[in-house]
Amino acid sequence: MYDFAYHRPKTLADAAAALKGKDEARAMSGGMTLIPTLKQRLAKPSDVVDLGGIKELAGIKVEGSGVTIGAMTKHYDVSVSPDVKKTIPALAELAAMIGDPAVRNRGTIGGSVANSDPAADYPAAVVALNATINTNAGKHAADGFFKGLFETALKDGELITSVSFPKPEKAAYMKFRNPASRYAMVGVFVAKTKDGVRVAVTGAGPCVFRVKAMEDALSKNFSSAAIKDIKVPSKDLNSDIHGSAEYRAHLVGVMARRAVDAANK
Amino acid sequence: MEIKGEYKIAAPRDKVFAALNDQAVLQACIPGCETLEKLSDTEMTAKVRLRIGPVSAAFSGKVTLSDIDPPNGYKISGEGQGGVAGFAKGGAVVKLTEDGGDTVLTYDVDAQVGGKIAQVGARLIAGTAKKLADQFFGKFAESVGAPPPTSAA
Amino acid sequence: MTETGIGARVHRKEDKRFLTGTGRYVDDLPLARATYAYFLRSPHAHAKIKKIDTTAAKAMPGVVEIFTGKDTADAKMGGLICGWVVKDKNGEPHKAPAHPVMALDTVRYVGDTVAMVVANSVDEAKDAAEAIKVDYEVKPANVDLARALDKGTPEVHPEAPGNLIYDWEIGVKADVDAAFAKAAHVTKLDLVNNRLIPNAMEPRAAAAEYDKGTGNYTLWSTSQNPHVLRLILSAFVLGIPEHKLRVVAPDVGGGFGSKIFCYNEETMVCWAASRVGRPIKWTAERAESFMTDAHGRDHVTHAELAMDKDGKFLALKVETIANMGAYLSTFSTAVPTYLYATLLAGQYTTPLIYANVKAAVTHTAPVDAYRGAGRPEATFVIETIVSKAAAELKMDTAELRRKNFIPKEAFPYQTPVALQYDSGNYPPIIDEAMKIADYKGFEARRAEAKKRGKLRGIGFSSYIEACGLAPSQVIGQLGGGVGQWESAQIKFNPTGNVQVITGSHSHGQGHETTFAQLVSDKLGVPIENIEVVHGDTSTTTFGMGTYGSRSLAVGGSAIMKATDKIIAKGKKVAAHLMEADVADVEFDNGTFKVAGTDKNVPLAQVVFAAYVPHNYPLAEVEPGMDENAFYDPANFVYPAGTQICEVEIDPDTGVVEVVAHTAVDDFGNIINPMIVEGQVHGGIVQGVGQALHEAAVYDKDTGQLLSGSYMDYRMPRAEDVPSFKLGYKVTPCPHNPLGVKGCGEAGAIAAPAAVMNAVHDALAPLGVKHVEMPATPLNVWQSIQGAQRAAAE
Amino acid sequence: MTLSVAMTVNGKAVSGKVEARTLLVQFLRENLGMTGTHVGCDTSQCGACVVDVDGKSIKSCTMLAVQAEGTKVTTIEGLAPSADKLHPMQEAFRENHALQCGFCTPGMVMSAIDMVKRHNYKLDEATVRHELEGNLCRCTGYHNIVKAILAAAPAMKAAGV
Repeated sequence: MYDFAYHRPKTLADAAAALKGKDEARAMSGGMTLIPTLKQRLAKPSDVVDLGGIKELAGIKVEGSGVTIGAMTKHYDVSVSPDVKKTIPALAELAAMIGDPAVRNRGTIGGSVANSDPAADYPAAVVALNATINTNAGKHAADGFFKGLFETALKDGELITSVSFPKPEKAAYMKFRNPASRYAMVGVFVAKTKDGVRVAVTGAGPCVFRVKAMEDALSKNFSSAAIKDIKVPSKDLNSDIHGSAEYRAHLVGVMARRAVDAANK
Repeated sequence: MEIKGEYKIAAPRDKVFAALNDQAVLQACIPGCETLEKLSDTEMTAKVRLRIGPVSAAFSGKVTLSDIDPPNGYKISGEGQGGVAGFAKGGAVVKLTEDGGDTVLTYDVDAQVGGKIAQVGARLIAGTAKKLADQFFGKFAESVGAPPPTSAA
Repeated sequence: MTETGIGARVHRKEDKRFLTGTGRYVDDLPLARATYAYFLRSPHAHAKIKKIDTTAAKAMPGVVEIFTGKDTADAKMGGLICGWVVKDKNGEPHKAPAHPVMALDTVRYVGDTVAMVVANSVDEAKDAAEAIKVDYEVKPANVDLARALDKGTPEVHPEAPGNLIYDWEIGVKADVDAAFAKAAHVTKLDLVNNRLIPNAMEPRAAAAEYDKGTGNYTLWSTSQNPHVLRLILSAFVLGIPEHKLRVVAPDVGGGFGSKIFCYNEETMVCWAASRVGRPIKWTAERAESFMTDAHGRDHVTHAELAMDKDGKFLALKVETIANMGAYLSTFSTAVPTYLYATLLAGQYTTPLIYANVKAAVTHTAPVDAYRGAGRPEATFVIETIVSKAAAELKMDTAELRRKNFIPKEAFPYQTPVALQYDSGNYPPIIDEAMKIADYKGFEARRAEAKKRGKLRGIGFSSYIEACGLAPSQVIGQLGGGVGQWESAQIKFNPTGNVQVITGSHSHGQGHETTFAQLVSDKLGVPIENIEVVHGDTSTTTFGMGTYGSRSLAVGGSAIMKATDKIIAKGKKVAAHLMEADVADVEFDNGTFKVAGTDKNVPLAQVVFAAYVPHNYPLAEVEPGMDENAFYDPANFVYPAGTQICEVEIDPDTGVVEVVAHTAVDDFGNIINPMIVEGQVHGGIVQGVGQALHEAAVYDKDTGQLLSGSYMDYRMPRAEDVPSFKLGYKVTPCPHNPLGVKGCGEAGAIAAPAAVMNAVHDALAPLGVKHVEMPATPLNVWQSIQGAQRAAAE
Repeated sequence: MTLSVAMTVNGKAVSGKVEARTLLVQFLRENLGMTGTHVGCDTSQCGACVVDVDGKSIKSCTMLAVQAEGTKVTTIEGLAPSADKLHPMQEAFRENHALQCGFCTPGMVMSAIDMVKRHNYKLDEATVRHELEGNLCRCTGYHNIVKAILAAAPAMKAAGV
């Protein structure tokens, strides 16, 4: 690892100030991606701004019918939160599937959403549940937030403060793990809300994406049978030694059907 | 891995071909290109800084134009050393065909990476290569096809 | 049997330090004024080094010294050696390309060493390594084993034209062909034995210190065989006289073969320590382990089995291409020949066997012995083809095996491939395994799984292993460069406690307990008063180390010999003390007795008398109680067993789940069942790993290692396996004093075929003919798709 | 960037100078000489480095030493209540032969203790196997590790730890 200047601001404003104007400064939330990257010397930040000291960023609140989860809330805390379990059990289940216990004790929702790793789990929930991403600069709707491989709508210096998830009628997440890394090779989050059904897929493409054909079919008939013949094209899907694009496309169908069945249980 | 793509550009073929050979255009379109210096009509040295999520690596290397067949196309190749990150090299065969007053650009990229990025980032290689190819050709198509060419470079 | 003697489940003496964080591995050693080494490695699979410029790097902060291949050449350092000469078909020794300690003008695999930076900290060494400018001329690489020997494939070494190291055979091809001509049925099989990366959890490490005053070197290394390492470094590589080099292998965190070999990093650390005048420490990062630890397996094989109309095996024919990687690692040449083809008889009476093995060099990491070393590859060929034959003949898979087993009365049994099995009784093993696995109930379980949408399959694997390589004379005739004996010393202290000094090395196998049990049992000394000492060339007698499941059969037998000498000497002393005739003195459970009387003297008193010889037969017996023994076995030992695996496959995703796994083994007599079971468990999981998960994947064009971290190399996890069901049958080894056989590799040898046979059984209803290892979800899904496409056509 | 860091490790106040980039595991091993915590990989997957920070198991190779400022850290060296008595989890590992080479063992034991507590001393085999997803062992085949953890859960409850 290259050395860097370390900052541990106590407020969001101080964090933003520490990042401002520094092209090679990095914000660190849980550090579960950043630290391994730095260990490999695959980045050389001038400054690392540790968001761990900002109290206002952690915590889970029930707001209206949904939940708002502070950006620095750990995956473990989401997975066991009675509020999350009661409001959106699928979200607690998703959090429990990330990494491993020690990773869940450090990794955060804000970090996961801001990073937009193509194989991260949270983006699927954010998109399927049509969550709102709250930042120090305003709000982002879920659609359009994830723009590509490690790319989001966040501007330089913009930090996620929390993510607000409306309560769905039914929802479930099914994850097919990359056999080695345990990241999502294909993860499908299905949510049925009063505004319709949303199906979000992670792991399969450059970033999370929705499957319109499935959403339409499920909006008419929320059962796995309704989507059994819908095939996701494999063009532009990820391919590596663990899964070809064709295999991933196939798994999207399998995981989507299983998610619908789980949501209906 | 191989990546193919196609863009329709609202500009005549000669103009598109000229832009493909315009160092300033290339510099503006190569993702993360910090410097591009001409050694000859077909050889340039380049410094490129790529930031893909948590990874940030500076590559230095060269860009070569070959199989030049005006105005039908050419091959643009690049190879760079990214220090501890490893190396990347790739080439794109670019073909231009006329479509009325417009030009259809097709590309066929072959890319290789090696060293640490290949060893620990295998899952991201294909996606990254595709993203960079899309960025380059997308930006190129946009800059050449963009109506008033006041700031084409 | 006493509570701590032979056969008892004694808790391990070594556990306390490991459980309290007080074990001492190489990286844990504090070394005053240490410097740190970092090795710059090639990012290319094949390139010419046009120039290396270290000028800027040498000026970096904290840099002590930088060495390149040129420095080692200037110092006339020898290359790394391959210690086993295999003669090819024509009697010619194998091609032996040079293996420089650091690359001279060519790099031959991703990870090949280009420069060594020594600095005051690891980070400074890495910073400097980044500043070394290497000008490479990248060349096409030879990566795909199946094509490695084809014309036009890029050549790895000029000394090995066409990339061929040897073309070796065993058996008479004409006889085998004649048998095939008469066969009623022939089963044919093409398979790949996938390349594995050993992944001991402790990465390799080395630290070295040079004492200018005495000229002595000390090398701490993660070695399975410190004496052999010292011998190689002294005689072939560094030229440091053996007595001036001390090699210490302290606590070592697993080896599985990968820590047998002499590697360049430990060589360089040792060599450079005297040049920089300070200790040097190096610990591999996991990424380096992936790139540079010797890999395992990697065969491409075609096999054919000829049978008569009743399913009796008539002949077996095997053609294998074995990957050596870019350089010949220490014992690489022996693995696909003497440790592979000689095992192709398996447990069967196949009268004629012919095997042809071609070893190829490629632009990949060196390949050498990995848990089982050749024997898993042989078992996989035999046990896969036997199961395939049973399916083709529509015969019960166990029945076909039973029909061809070597009968009990046939032992000692001479196979057609050189080995003579000393003992065994195979039918009761498979019977017991089938009972434990509830073979009878399988079809009901299959039907029940089907209701849940799962495909259930069952697979058998009846393996034989030859371990405890021996005897030295035979190994020498076969080209092995070292002896295959083991040493032991039993050293009593005056107060009656014992140090048992062994030339073998424990890196997880529990020698400190098992060997103490032997001595406690034999000499009646309480186990807590026995300390097993190993791993340090300056405190132990020359020994061969630990590999090939040899420690107990060979090392334990040496200990038995040494205890015999202690008892013999003790009898003389006791006879004197009891004023009796030596011939009348008996030894039992720690006490010397005069037969037929109640006269006795405890061993401790005899020992004390030996060190304080005030009343002692000094005229006939030397003082002291310290005996040395070397034991060279008469033959290999031949453990055998049957594993039965049950899998369930999700046809929608291709995921294979191991739902039950049974292993019944004949390891001869068992000293500590708890430790033996642990060895079997670990071995099975490595075998399951090979069958379902693990693969070292190189990009076939570029030679880049794509499975170079735990992000992509799929290690077995706890969730991947069930708890295992084990059983034993015992036929004691007739030629060693303990009647023991080896148990360390058995699990890994048998499991891959058991698992894959179960996978094939499960997928048979879908028309899938063959799935290549590892049967990953992708691989299984693609196989199902392929079968469905074929059915549709 | 050199920083001062202070924390409590195994009940003792410790402090030292570190670089910003110093990992917690490096601080433990190199500054404090507590080499019981091991490093088995560089991608945060093997779990050999797991320690407890403020009651949560974490991978000490994926946390900066400065991030542990003011925390209470427990490592494998801090578990045994006395020189001749082991923690019930350590004892169960010994009793059930749940270790061979011992390299993954410290992380395995730390994760196991955390697991037992999170599950309120009630575990079954499937849960244990699932919960071990962040710890790799190459020797034991996990069989005896699972057995040990299942045995340790009631023993830990009985011992009130």
